[in-house]
Amino acid sequence: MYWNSWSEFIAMGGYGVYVWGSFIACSVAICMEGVLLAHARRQTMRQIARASMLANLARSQVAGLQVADQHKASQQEGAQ
Amino acid sequence: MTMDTPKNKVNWHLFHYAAPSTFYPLAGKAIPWLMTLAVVLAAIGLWIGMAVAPSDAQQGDGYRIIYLHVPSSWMAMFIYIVMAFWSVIHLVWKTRLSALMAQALAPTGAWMALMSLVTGALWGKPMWGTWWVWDARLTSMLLLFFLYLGFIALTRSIDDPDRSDQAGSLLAIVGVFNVPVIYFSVYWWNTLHQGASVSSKGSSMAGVMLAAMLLMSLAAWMYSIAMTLRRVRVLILQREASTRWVQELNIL
Amino acid sequence: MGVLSFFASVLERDVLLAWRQRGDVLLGLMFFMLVATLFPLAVGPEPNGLLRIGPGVLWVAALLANLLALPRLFHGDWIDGSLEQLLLAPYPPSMMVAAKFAAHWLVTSLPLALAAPLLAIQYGLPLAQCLMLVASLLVGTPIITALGGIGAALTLGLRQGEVLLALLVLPLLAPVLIFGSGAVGAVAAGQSGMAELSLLAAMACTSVFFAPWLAAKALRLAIE
Amino acid sequence: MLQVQNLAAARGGRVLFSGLSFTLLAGQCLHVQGANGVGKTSLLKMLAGLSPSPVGRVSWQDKSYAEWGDDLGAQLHYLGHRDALKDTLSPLENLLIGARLHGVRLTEHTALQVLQRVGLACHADLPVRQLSQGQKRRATLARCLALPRPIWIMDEPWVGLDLAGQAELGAWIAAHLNSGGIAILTSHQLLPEQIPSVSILALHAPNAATAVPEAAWAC
Repeated sequence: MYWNSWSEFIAMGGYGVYVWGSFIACSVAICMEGVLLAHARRQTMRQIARASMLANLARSQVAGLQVADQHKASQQEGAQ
Repeated sequence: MTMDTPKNKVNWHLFHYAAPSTFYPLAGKAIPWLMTLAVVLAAIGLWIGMAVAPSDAQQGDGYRIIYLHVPSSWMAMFIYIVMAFWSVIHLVWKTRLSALMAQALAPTGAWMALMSLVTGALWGKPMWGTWWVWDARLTSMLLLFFLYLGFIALTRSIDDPDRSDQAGSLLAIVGVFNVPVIYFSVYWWNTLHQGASVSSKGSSMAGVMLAAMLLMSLAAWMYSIAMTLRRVRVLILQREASTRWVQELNIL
Repeated sequence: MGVLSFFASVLERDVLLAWRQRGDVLLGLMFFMLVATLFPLAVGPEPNGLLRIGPGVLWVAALLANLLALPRLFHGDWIDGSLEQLLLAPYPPSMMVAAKFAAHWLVTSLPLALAAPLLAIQYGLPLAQCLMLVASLLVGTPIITALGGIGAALTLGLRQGEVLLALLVLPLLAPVLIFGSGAVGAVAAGQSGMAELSLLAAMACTSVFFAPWLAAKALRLAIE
Repeated sequence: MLQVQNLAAARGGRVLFSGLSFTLLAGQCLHVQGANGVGKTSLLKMLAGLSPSPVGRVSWQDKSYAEWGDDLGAQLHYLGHRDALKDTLSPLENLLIGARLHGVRLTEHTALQVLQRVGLACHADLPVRQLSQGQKRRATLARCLALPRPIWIMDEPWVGLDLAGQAELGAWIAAHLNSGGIAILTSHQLLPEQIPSVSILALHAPNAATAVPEAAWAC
């Protein structure tokens, strides 16, 4: 262990500001990258959920029309 | 005249290789391992570099920023070359996943270049007295940073995925041939105006310092791979949003 | 009709089109002169100061003036659909692109290079530096047109394509600026300046050789 | 004889059409129909060789487009939505330059004759920007008449033409087909009757509701 006390370690031979400053800068950059990526992932997941929901909606709407047609057809037969 | 109306079933026989649906979970499994490896290597490297290694004869303890500055600079340059490698594969074999790898690498490369610039400036302040030093390495790193931003801006501003992939690949290839030219011209320009600036690498590195630096470089490498895989998974999800395997994935 | 006469007909077509809109060339020149006259206002008029920054300022102004004209390289043809006809011509598309680069260089970069001595006098550059400035511009601007042409093809039709073009191409053009102004600086320092000029010429040859093929590939993307 | 086998196209990751195969013999005309955005223009650009067709094979005279390479341009005329005319040049100059780019050196006399046939003789020296939409369309068609090419690919050629113009265009296409040429047209109206042997290709959008089965792609 090169340093013999914590305070000396923090002071880093007078260059503490710059050494720990660059550490803080790098950790901020790494965290920012992680946060931005997680945000992008969440947004994509939400997009996919909406896309599949809309697709189901379209499918059910089409299915709904067919059901309505059959219903109308059966009514006409009943009426004749 | 023989004619059959187009069917909906897609059998793109040309592309029946490992599809993203197999690559996606594979990458998912690898990421935790890579991240833990990066953290472990970084911890050991920093422990050796910060606590065990002696201070430098000329620069005192300020030199310890080297354990952050040099790995990030190496990674920034290395990532650009890997990006160009994936771009060549994309242009030659039209494999879409390789273009996505190039686009996933770019932000990590840009962050590495930014970290290199910031740590370089913080290192320059105690050594040369000013925040920004027109040192050859820092200046070429700044230009590399702009190259990364240009690549990201180009690929993000084109909506059509096929065009953005190919345009990005072309730019990466043009860029990679220009990076050495930029480095050479900046070095030449630097020596012309300021005379040979004392290069800190001249002082022979003590074995301990070198070990710490290599460990930190490996950690940076693992970290970059992990982040790239995470980002390529997001890009795959975006590109494949309309396919069934993605929607089923999402429902699980 | 051989490939070279195809090259000549595309070159002639573009020069004729540029001639019909002669105003654009003057616009480029005026922009160059304006930028060059702004610096003394900012830096102060004392002669030895201007003498020192002269080559660099004139080179930056010429670079920006060229950059300003680059988007028009393909935009005009892309808008009215004639770019598709050009790509459909039965000749290699890189030859067409090379002809368009040559026409663009003739119409934009050549006048700038020839007008540079006028501005050099503003900065009090001696004759030797003026000549080297023109020489370095003549040798350097093909690189700007070549690499910028690739950027123009890549950003064709994009929102804010011009700004993106500058972001893509300027880092790649840093060496051109360094060696261009370096050549004039070397002459100012009494050396011959041929070292920088030959490096510039080497870069010009390689970029002019490879750029048309790359730009043609990029154009094909923009057409789809 | 133009032969298309198993052609497929995707725009922005979305499949427009796939498994498209047809054959066109000399003198036949293909009328491509379909709603907007169903991929008609993409199909035409593929047939013109402007955009690549990675999946499927398109061959003309039993030579695939890849083998034709750049010479394919000498085999076809492509008329897109926009007339490929330079506004600052006159129809005469546009025609002469357009021909030279295709390797044909027209004399001014023959060019004026073609313009006369198209009905632009009196406007021959007027810059194109001063012409009406219909006249611009005629100036573009002049190039098709001036340079005989076996394949005509036209994207909604009748747009912007007056009644007389539409009839004339129908006659020109009929003449082209009768002389053994091939035409591939898109149009939202029915083709004029005088165009012989028209076959319909109806492109319909893949059912939007169904998720696209896994588009296999190379790793």
